[in-house]
This record gives sequence, C-alpha cells and structure tokens, in this order.
Amino acid sequence: MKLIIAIIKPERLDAVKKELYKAEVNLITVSEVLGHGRQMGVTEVYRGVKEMGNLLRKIRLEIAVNESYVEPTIDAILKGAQTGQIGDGKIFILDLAECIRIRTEERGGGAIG
Amino acid sequence: MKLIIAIIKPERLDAVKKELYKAEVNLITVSEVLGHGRQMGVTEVYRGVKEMGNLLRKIRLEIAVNESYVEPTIDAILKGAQTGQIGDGKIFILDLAECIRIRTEERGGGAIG
Amino acid sequence: MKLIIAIIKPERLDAVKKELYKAEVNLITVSEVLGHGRQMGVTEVYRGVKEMGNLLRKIRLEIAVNESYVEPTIDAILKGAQTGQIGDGKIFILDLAECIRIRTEERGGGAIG
Amino acid sequence: TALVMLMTPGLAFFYGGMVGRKNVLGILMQCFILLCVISVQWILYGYSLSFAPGKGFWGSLEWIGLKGVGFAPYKDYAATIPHQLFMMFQAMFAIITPALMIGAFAERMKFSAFMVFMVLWTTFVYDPVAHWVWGVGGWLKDLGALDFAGGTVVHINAGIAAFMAAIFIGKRKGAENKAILPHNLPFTILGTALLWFGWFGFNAGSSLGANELAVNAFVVTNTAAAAAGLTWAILDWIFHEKPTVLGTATGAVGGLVAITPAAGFVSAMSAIVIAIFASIFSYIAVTVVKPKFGYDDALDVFGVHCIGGIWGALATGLFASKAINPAGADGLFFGNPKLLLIQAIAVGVTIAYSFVVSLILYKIVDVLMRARVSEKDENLGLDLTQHHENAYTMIE
Amino acid sequence: TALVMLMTPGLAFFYGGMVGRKNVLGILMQCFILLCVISVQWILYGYSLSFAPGKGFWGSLEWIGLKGVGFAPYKDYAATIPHQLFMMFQAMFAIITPALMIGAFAERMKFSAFMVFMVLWTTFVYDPVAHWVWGVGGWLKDLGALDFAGGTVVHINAGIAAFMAAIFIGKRKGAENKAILPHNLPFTILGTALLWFGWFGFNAGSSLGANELAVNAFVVTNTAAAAAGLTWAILDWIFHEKPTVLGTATGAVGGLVAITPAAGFVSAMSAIVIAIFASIFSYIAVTVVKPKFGYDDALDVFGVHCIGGIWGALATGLFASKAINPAGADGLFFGNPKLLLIQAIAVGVTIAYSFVVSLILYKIVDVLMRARVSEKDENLGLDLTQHHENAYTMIE
Amino acid sequence: TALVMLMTPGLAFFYGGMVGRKNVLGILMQCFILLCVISVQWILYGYSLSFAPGKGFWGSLEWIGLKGVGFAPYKDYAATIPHQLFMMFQAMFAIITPALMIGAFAERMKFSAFMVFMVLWTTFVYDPVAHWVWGVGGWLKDLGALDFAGGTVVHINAGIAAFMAAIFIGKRKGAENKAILPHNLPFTILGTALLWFGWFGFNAGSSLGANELAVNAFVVTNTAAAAAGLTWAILDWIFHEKPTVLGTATGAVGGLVAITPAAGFVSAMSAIVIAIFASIFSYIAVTVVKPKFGYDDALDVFGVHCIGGIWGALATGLFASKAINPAGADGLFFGNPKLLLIQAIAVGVTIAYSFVVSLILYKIVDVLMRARVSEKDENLGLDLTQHHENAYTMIE
Ligand SMILES: Nc1ncnc2c1ncn2[C@@H]1O[C@H](COP(=O)(O)OP(=O)(O)O)[C@@H](O)[C@H]1O
Ligand SMILES: Nc1ncnc2c1ncn2[C@@H]1O[C@H](COP(=O)(O)OP(=O)(O)O)[C@@H](O)[C@H]1O
Ligand SMILES: Nc1ncnc2c1ncn2[C@@H]1O[C@H](COP(=O)(O)OP(=O)(O)O)[C@@H](O)[C@H]1O
Repeated sequence: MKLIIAIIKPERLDAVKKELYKAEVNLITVSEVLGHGRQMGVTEVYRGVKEMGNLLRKIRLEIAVNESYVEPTIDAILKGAQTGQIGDGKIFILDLAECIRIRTEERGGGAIG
Repeated sequence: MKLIIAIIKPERLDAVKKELYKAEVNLITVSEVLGHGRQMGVTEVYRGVKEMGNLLRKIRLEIAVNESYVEPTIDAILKGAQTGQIGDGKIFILDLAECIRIRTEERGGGAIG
Repeated sequence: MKLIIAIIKPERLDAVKKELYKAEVNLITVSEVLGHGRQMGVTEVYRGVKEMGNLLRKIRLEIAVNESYVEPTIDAILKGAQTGQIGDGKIFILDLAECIRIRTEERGGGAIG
Repeated sequence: TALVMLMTPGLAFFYGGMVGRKNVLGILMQCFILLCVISVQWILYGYSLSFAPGKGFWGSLEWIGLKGVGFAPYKDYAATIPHQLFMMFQAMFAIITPALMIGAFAERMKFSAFMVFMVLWTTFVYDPVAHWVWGVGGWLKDLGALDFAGGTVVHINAGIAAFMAAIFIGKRKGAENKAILPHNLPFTILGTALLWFGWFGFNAGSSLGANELAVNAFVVTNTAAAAAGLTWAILDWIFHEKPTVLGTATGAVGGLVAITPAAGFVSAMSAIVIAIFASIFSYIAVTVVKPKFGYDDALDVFGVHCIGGIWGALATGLFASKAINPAGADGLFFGNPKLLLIQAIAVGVTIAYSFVVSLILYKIVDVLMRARVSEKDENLGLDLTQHHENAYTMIE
Repeated sequence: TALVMLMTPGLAFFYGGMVGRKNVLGILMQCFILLCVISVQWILYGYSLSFAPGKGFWGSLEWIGLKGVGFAPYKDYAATIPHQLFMMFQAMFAIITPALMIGAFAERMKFSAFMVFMVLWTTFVYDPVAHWVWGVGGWLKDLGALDFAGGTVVHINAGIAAFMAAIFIGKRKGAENKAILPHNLPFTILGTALLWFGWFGFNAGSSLGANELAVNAFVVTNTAAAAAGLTWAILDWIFHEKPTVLGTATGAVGGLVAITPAAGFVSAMSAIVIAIFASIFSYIAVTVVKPKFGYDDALDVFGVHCIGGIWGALATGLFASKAINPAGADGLFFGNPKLLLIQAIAVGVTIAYSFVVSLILYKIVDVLMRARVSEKDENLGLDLTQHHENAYTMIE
Repeated sequence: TALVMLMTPGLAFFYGGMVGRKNVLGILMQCFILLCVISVQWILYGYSLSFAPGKGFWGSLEWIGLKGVGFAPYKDYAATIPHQLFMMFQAMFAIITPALMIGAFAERMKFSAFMVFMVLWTTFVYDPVAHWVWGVGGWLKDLGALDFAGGTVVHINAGIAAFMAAIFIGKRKGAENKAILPHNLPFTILGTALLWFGWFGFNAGSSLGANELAVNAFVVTNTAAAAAGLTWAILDWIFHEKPTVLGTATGAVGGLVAITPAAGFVSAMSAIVIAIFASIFSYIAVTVVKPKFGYDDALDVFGVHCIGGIWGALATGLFASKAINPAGADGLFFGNPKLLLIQAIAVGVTIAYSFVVSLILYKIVDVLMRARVSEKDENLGLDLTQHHENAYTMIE
C-alpha cells in the first residue's frame, strides 16, 4: 500500500477530482496549504510596506491506495493538474505500513477502498 | 517508530482525545481537512445552482509513537471515533525513520514522548 | 529521498524560512495545525464556562529532500526554530519512495528540487 | 425608527458569532426570516390584534390590513407622529421579540418547525400581551403598569418562552461535556454595537417625539449599557482572572434590557445602579444557576433577557420618579410602594401566561413535525441540512 | 441622507460575501473607490450635468463646481430642504448606480479599466438619464413618467449596462463547470441589512421632507422587502427542498428594487403584490433564463436589478394611486391606462440608450486597455494582482 | 448623535482588521471598554471638568454627576438643543479620543495597564484640553482658536499621545524584520464605512442644529473623505504599482480627520484641496518618516490623526471663510493672517501639553504595573492572554 501526497494548484482541484473518479479512486482527503517553490509569489503592499509574498495557495491531496492503483492515480493527478507552467506542484509517494477502517476495524488493503 | 495518521469525524475529536490521554498518548497534532469517501455529502444550492457538496469536514490527527504504543494508540482512536456509521474514517500508519525534539535536539524514540 | 515534517512555533516560521534558504532548501509546503504537547495551553472562558484550551497553534512544514540535504535541512530547522523553551516542536523524517514533478513528469531525486 | 430595524440584524450577528461555524447561517436565517414574516403578519393582522382598541384578550380586528390606519396621528398612542409610523415602530418590537428567543434553541431546531412555532407564538403570545400592556383597553395598562419600551412585553415575554423552549428541546449534542466555542467573536461585538445603536431608537423612540423624554431615554440607555458592560467585565476579572470581551458585550446587552422598561422614568444615576445589579443578577443566572439546573439555554436568553427584564420592571417600581416623567409615577424610593406591586403583578402575569401558552404551542408543533433536527443533521450543522448552504468556504 | 451613504458599503458586503476569497477586496475596492470618485465628480460637474435646468441632452453647466448651489432650497427640486442637501442626496444615487454593476463583471475586470469605464459611464449614461427623468427640462419628466426613487434611473439603467458588460467580458474561468461558492455569506447578510436600512433613507428621503409621503415610502419599502424575501425563500423551499439564506437576502433586495419607483405612489397592500411578483420574476431570470442563455452575470445584477426595476416601473403604472400621493397619478388599476404606457416608454428608452452607449464605452475601454485581467491574474485573484493585498491571512 | 456612537465600534473594526488574528479581540475589547468606562466617567465628573464654566485648568466641579445638567438648552454651548443632549454628544468625543490611541500600542499593551492609563489620560489630558478649547472660560477659546469638531482636542491630542506611547512601549516582536499582515481587511473596510457614516454625525452634529452649517459640514465631510481616499489610492498607484484597499481606506480616514476642525468654516472646493494635502502629508509620514525613525506606531495613529489633525487645524487658518460661517473667521487666503497664528498656537500648546503629560502618566503606569505584556504573552497573543478568549475557532 502507498500513501500518495499531491500538492496542486487550487484551480486544478476540480479537474483532478474528475480524473480521479474516472480512475475509480474515490476516497481522498484534501486540505489547503501554502507552498513556496519555483513559482514566484506576488508582492504585497500594506501602507507602503512591501511584503515578499513568497507563499502561494496550494491544495494538498492525501490518497491511500493499493499497489495496483498507484500508477493510475498518478496518471489521473498528472492529467488533471498539469498546465505545463511553473507551480504545477509535486506528487510524493510513501510506503503505507498499515491501513485501518475505523468503522469496521478491518485492516490492510481491504480497508483502503 | 511509527507515524499514525487518523481521519475522523469532527464531533468525535473530544472523545478520541480523551481515549488517547487514557492510553497515555499525550502528544498529538491536529488539523482540519475535507474528505471525500463513502459517506455522501450534502448538496448545496446557491441561487438555484446545485453544487454536489461531496467534501465533508473531517479532522486529521498526526501522532508519532514508539512501536510499543502503536496498538494502544489504534485502540484508543477506534474507541473514541467509532460510531459504526459510514464516514467514521481511517487510520494510516507509516514507518517513521527518525524523530527529533527541536528543543533538546535529542533523536530517536526518546524524542517522541 | 526523505520527507521531512516539522512542527514549529508560529512566530519562528520566518526565522526557519530564512535558515532554510541559507541552506539552499527553497521548496517547502506550509500549513497551520493545532498541537497538543508538553507545553500547556491557555484556559479559555466563555460566559463563565472554563475551557481547557489544550491545543496551541503550530506551523507544520513539509519538505522533501534528497539524502544529501537531510542533515542541512534539519540543522536549518533547529537553528531557526529552537528557543530552548517547551513547545519548540518536533521534526519527523519519513522515507520517500517516489517524487514526481507534475509539470515535467520527471521522477526521483531530480524532481525534488 | 429606522434604527430599530437594525436591531434584528444586530441580534443576528450577536448570536451568530457565538454559535459553531456550521450553524451560523441557521441563526442569521431565523432572524432574517422573522424580519420578513412578522413585517407582513404585522400589517395584515398583528397590529390590529395588538393595538386596535378593545377590552378583550386581543385588540379588535378593525385595523386588519391597516384599514383605517392612516397618516393622521392616533392621539391615544402618539399625538405627534403619523399613525402608520407608530405602527411601523411597533412592528420592529414585534419582530425583535421572537428573534430574541432564537438564542435558546440555537443549533438544533428544525427550520420548518421554527417557522410555524414563531407565527403561532407571535399571534397567541406576543400580540395579546402587547395589547394588555400597551393597547387601548389593555387591562395591565389600565392597572397602571409602566413599561416604557418593552421590558415586560419584549424581554420577559421572550425570555421565559425561550427558557421553556430550551428545556423541552433538550441539550445540544456536545454541550454536555464541553462548551461550544463561539466561532467568530468579532461578529458578536459587531452585533452588540448595532444593538446598542438601535436601542437608542428603541428607547428614545418610545418617547414618541416628546423631546425631553427622548433625551432622558437616550442618556440613561447609554449609561446603563456602559455601566452594565463594565460591571460584567469586572465580575469576570474577579472570578476568572481576566475580563472577557464576550462577557462585556453580554453585560452591555443586559444593561440595555434592564433599562428598557425604565428608560423614560429614571435618572442617569439611577440607571447606573439598575445596570450594576442587572449585570450581577444575569451573571449569577448564567454562571451559577444555569449549570446547576443544567438546562441548555444555548445563548442565555433567559439569563440575560428574562432576568434583566424582570429586574428592570421591578427596578422601575423602585426608581421611577415623577421628576423625570410627570406622565409616569413615583417608585418605592420616591415614596410610592404601590407601583412596585403593580409592576410585580404585570411581571407575574406575563411570566405565567407566556410560559404556559408557549409550552402548549411548542408541544403542538413538536407533535406535528418534531421540533428538533435529527442527530445526523445536528452533527452536520443547520447550515447544510436546513438551508443547503455553507457560511464559509473552507478550501478554494 | 446619511443613511443612503451606508448603502454603498452595504452593497460592497452584499457582493463581497458572494465572491471567492481571493476576489473580495476587488469588490470592496471597486465600491469604495466609486464612493470616492463619484463624490468628487458629482460636485465638480456631475450634479450640474444632471440637474442644472436645461432642455438638452444634459443639464446646463451653470452649476459646475457647485457654483450657485447654496443653502437656500431650490424649489423646483425640493421646496423645504437646502439645495446642497438635495445635491448630496442625489450624489448618493449617482454613486450607488455604477456600484450596482460591479456584480456583473465581478472577479475578472481589470481595475484600471474599471475606473476609466465608470467615470465615462457616469458622465455619458447616468448623468443624462438622470436629467431626462428628474432634471428640470428633462423630457421624460415632462412626459409625466413617475420614478419615485430611481427604479429607472438607478436600477434599470445599471442593470442593463451590467448585462451588457457580463456578456462582453465573458464568463469567469471556473464558472463553466461549477458555481463559484460564496466565501462569506454572513458578510452578504450584513450587506443586505445595511442595504435595507439605507433604503429607508433612499425611499423615504426621496419624499424630500413631505412628511406623509416619507411615512408611506417607509412602510411600503419595509413591506416590499419583507414580502419579497419571504417569497424567494418559499420558491427555494419548493424547488430546492430548503429555503436558503442567500435566496432570502436576494429576494429582499429584489423587493427593495421593485418598490423603489413606486414607493411614493402605492399602498402597503399593493406593495405586497408588487414584491411577490418581483421575487417570482427575478427568480425565473436568475435560475432559468441565465443558465439557459449562459451569460455569466456573476452576481445577478441583471436578474435582480434590471428585471426588478422594470417590473417596479411598470407596476407603478398599474398600482399608483392619487389617494396615496395627489402629486402623483393614477395607475391602470385605478382607471388610468395612460400612465402605464408612459412608464413603458421611459423603461424602453432607458434600456435602449443605456445598453447601446454602455456598449460603446465598454468597447472603447476594452480596445484601449483590455477590460479583462489575464488568465494568470484571474487564477491568482484580483486582490493580489490588482491591489497587492490579501483579504485574510491564511497562516500566522 | 447616535451616529457618533457608532464611530467607536467603527474604529474598533478599522483597527481590528489590521492586527494579527491573535490580537483582534484585544483591539475590540479596548475600544469597547472605553465606550463603557468613559461613558460613566463622563457623567460622573468628566463632563464637569471639561465644560462646567471656569477660568482654570479644568472646568469647575459644579456639574459633577450631571447636577444641574437638565433638558433646558445651555445657551453658551447650544442654544437650541437640550443640555443633556449636548453632554451626550460631547461624551462620544471623549470616548473616541482615547480609543484612537489604541492603534499605536496595539498587540502589546497589558489590559490592566491600559485601563489605568486611559482613565488617567482622559482626566488629566483630554478633559483640560477640551476645556481650554471648547469650555466657557477656556483660554484657547478666548484666544479665538477655531476647532469645529475636534481637530485639536481629539486628533492632535490623541495622535501625539499615541506617538509617545508607541515610542516608549517599544516595537512589537516580529515587527522588526517584517510587516504584521492585516488578518481581515474586510473588517477594516467595514470600520471605515462606519467611521465615515458616524463622522457625518460628528461634524454635522457639531453645528449643534444650525441648519445651514450642518449641511455645509455634511457636504465638506463627504467631499474630503472622498478626495483624500482617492489621493492615497493614486499615490499607491504611483509608488507601488497598484492602488491598495487599505491605503484608500486610510486616506479617507485621513481626509475625515483633516476636515474635522474646518468642517464648519470652509467650502467644498477648499475641502478638496485640504483633503489632497492631508493624504500627501500622511502618506509621507507613514511610508517615509516612520520607517526612517523606526518607531513602531503599529496602526499609524500619529501619521494619520496627528499629522492630519495638525494640517487640518492650520488649513482652517488658511481656508476659513466668513462667507461660510459668519460666526467663524477669515483665514489667511481670505486676508486674515492672524487666525493662522492663533491656530498654530493652539496646535503647539496641545502638542506640548499632551506629549509631556501623557508621557508622565505613561511612566507612572509603567513603573506601577509594567505597561507591556511579557514576551511569552505577546507570542500567544492578547486575546488568549489578556481576555482568555479566541476570536475565531480554528477547528470545529
Ligand atoms: N521538495 C518539496 N518539498 C515540499 N513541497 C514542495 C517541494 N517541491 C515543491 N513543493 C510544493 O509544490 C509547489 C509547486 O512547486 P513549484 O516549484 O512552484 O512548481 P514546479 O514544481 O512546477 O517547479 C510548491 O509551492 C510547494 O508547495
Ligand atoms: N483511501 C483513502 N485515502 C485518503 N483518505 C481516505 C481514504 N479512505 C477514507 N479516507 C478519508 O476518510 C473519510 C471517511 O471515509 P468514508 O469512506 O466516508 O467512511 P468509511 O471508511 O467508514 O466508509 C473520508 O472522508 C476521507 O477523508
Ligand atoms: N509524538 C508527537 N506526535 C505528533 N505531534 C507531536 C508529537 N510530539 C510533539 N508534537 C507536536 O509538537 C508540538 C510541540 O511539542 P511540545 O511537547 O509542546 O514541545 P517539546 O517537544 O519542546 O516538549 C506539539 O504541540 C505537537 O503539535
């Protein structure tokens, strides 16, 4: 099992979700983060004080999947999130040692979906 | 060492915290996330435009523990979070390669608690 | 590759960022979390009802780096975040199985920076 | 008069800031819809039931649909202002009163049930009581009870009905083990400011033009709010180490409530005394009595409005002075015990009547359609389940 | 008069709460800057263009820089209040009108282009139309068209121009596949409350002191807002299972719009009827017509203000009654079909003129400086890209 | 008068939106508690100290507890309105003045110290200065200094004291390396709107009924706010590529400040000129002077209110014209240099007195109880540490 973490542009979220559903990846956890990367932020000005706004709004996806779903999930995210412009974000993949469904207490691959 | 990530229902947070303290797991990090799972969201309507609200508020717990604490922690979360209804959430367990306490710079299992 | 997760005090964020840039770690993802640890929270009172505010605002950093950058990154975080007082936070290090840059689809170490 | 209209939105934010993030729209909607519904009810028949001359339970029906309510002043109510303006002014009272109750059953009442209950309540509780106290031929009025701007009709009336509702609808889930934290206190302060502002219209306006009275009402209203807010802050300071913003705001509102029936009859100095005790009594009701008896009056409508209203009505019996308002009467401290008795009667009658009838109406509604939302809906919040909306976007 | 000033901030929050978190300052800024710019434009030359006597396209220039506009009442406009006060009162109308349009091209118009467009629009569209309908020598006025508080001049005028802008600036990115969720509905309610409150000044004030008229305007304004809000809530209830807060607020505003031209001429009962249909028509425009034709009138300026304004203007032709305002005229239902025709003409002329000229001005601006922001800026939001600010801090 | 009461909450949100999320309640509470404390202080003895006739440092004590302050107008202050109403009106000035200072030491002053300092300051600084400028027997008044609505007494007075406090309480932690971002700019806009609205009461009300004057004050107030807001927006546009919302709001407030002392004496055209320079001077003070000298006047009380107030007072000496207000005087541009001198004296005296005495009071408080919170508390924020509350829930 793997835990896939993806950082994407906010305006791509809907597209990514659509692609994920197509790939039958229906269970995801989403949160809002600030990211600093290659993409330059926008300077902010408050009463003449310049503020290098180097953090940009991004969306963070957390998706636990079984091995067989890893590549399809990655493809879906790429399809939905890629604009080709700087700031598209990253996908991080971690090994998932265990997964438990709280409702049923079942463990392992079966608990993921 | 393991890093335990749990996604639970917001209204269960207090119960889960209580159980964790009972199990002597006192150090946790909490954040608010949106989750899409089996549980159906509520449709929203804005000036007649329907919006399939398929994301529900969930709470995300992050708990780093030593091996010996893994099971007790899981049990505590299950005890506190389980309602038996869809949407109860999941527990994800990752291997934790290293843990450092910033204040003392000590590393490894000792830094966790 | 490693995924470094750091929980720090909000007021240290600027310092930590500065140190990270010095160490040439430029890509980070930041989010706001609540933490419960050794540091005691502040009691809140609403119309006479006491509320043990045991959760404190913390900042969560997520940084993916190649092996060679692990120690420099840790040092930078320690330099920036350490005040010596309780509540300084923790650093968690996970093995990163894979990393993909969405824009270019390149994988592995090259995709991290 | 326009000022008074702002009180309902003010109340909406005062309450809205105190509830959870998932229930704020529920509060705003309930206040807002009352502004709509009662405005219409009032001109259709409410005003007639309350103010059309008549010795009975209600006023007569001759003013239905504003028939015969024109621009010429109606001297028995206000000799100097157009009758329709007086009608509008009273409409705002009829709107704010049921709105006050919202705080008691906040975060758990079904919207449909709420609507039905409120229309019934306004018709069968507010309108008659208003008639008794203010209407031509109203028996409490004839008895000589003084209620300058609605201490009895508005605050006690709403407060006791709210108390009833809080008890019978039951505790909020999650209210057992812990407090539900206010999701946006600045909104509560904003609401308090609008209430304070509107209250000037409420009290000063109740002098219906009589210039000096209006000024006195204006002065004592401001003084009472200030003194009561300060008192609560100090009480918090003493018993909880720090003065809280919510407490100060609550105190100020309590002071406004307490001065309402007295505004036209007491001096600024008396106002300070009235305000200080208003805060003390409310403070005890909210922080001692409520936990002790364990009813979940979510936003303390009973503790602040009912207690404050009762105290204010009785205080009028104590501090009223002909020196301030010749048309009024002297209170106990000015050598006239009788007034205090009359005030007590008015209070007692209102409490008894309002509690019983409200309870009956509530039970009817509860039987017909269940007044409380399902547990599942309560967990998801009223905003999503009752109005299909989210107050705030969480991610964008 | 001061009340009316609050309407622009009210509108700012009404709109601001409905847009995305990254564009709220864009809305607030556009409203706020109009308050600044038009206030100045008005005293410099706007007032003269609109109200200085003159039979032409515009008023004459003799009142430029308020020359000759003193404290003595100018009897042709207001016999009882100082001329400068009348001027200020009208200034608020001239400010709110362009501000209404902001909702149509929200979240995508370049600020610089916005500024230029608005100054041109006020000069070449608002000022003349205001002159025709209200100015001494205005031909629609001479024709006998009734517009009590700006249904034609303000709402139809702004609504149709907004419609044009929405079409030609194009859809918002992301508006195609989904709705853009309101980021802060409590702000929208706050704005609605301030609008409602200010509208009293707007309508009641338009009676320019004549006491009875003011009272009537006050009553019908409140009644219309209430009835329309309630109607929309019910429509939502029927077609979408639950009454929504946004809908109720929208309905209330629609009711205020519809009653604006009629406020001084109709009774409270007529107001209820007018309000109910206002909500129904707007509801259809917003939930049926708009999706059908697929223009992206982001915050429904056309659906609410233009439709509401048209209906209100025609309704005045139907429900107006000399019994309410001898200075007015009787409408169709009171045996005078002619008025309805005149109203229709006034409406038609305004629509035609405003649409065409607004379009020309828009095209000029678009050619000169591109009216719309770049896609990149639209994604980042107007707050950051047009004003270098964030409305809220995300982490601290 | 009621309008003026709204200014303090308005200020609370104007400031509250600019601070960090963890300190917003601190701001709201400080404003709110002043509304409470000074309201009481004023009727107890403040009004007497300021306005009871007397040639001395303070007014006499004969009006303590409002003794002898009745409904009959007191002709030396206001011939047409009840004395108590005048008293209330002045009370609002006495409340807003210390409230203005809050911006300077925002996010770091201990609440207890704040309370003590403010009561002392109002008693020993505000009351005497008010007496000198406005009180019967006040020596600056006898000198012929013009201060229509408090440019000297309110804005310079508060501005310079704030300046002192900002210097001696020291910089905010975290203010060294970076700006502290405003946590909720919409609140700041809301506050600005309420201030603008209330200011009408502030300035127009200061004419104390004299109709024409009120109208003039109303017109110039609106004009000045608008012109100054626009100016600041343009300055931002020039020097920082984009016009900012915060800047526009700041400019508008600056314009309101500058016009305050002049409102009753200058024309609308003069108001535009005054406003433009007000923005320019404040802009320089805030963006050039402050960083240069490095004092941490957190929310620019000095830059906006003191500078604006000084300019306004002097501008009155330049632009005042008997044509506007016969009871006033002619300024330099109308051939009377003497007035400018007198204004300069009044300004100088106020600055000197206020700075010195405020400093002494501050030092006393600082020695007695440390004015500043501990570093730990500053990190946690004033909301939690001073009031045991959180403004917003972070997770629910
Ligand atoms: N090594 C990393 N560790 C943590 N977050 C990262 C890392 N690299 C990128 N990110 C996240 O991805 C976002 C986009 O990265 P950026 O470099 O701007 O785009 P691109 O990857 O296309 O060059 C960043 O804002 C940051 O939040
Ligand atoms: N595979 C997964 N990856 C990421 N998050 C998940 C996954 N499965 C469940 N979740 C999270 O858990 C929440 C509850 O899951 P859900 O399927 O609704 O309940 P249940 O597990 O009881 O069927 C979801 O809203 C989502 O946030
Ligand atoms: N084992 C853990 N798992 C998850 N989060 C932790 C853990 N230990 C510490 N944290 C986070 O770090 C923060 C600081 O920890 P704390 O114990 O207060 O400081 P210190 O580590 O200096 O004693 C906590 O608020 C919590 O958010």
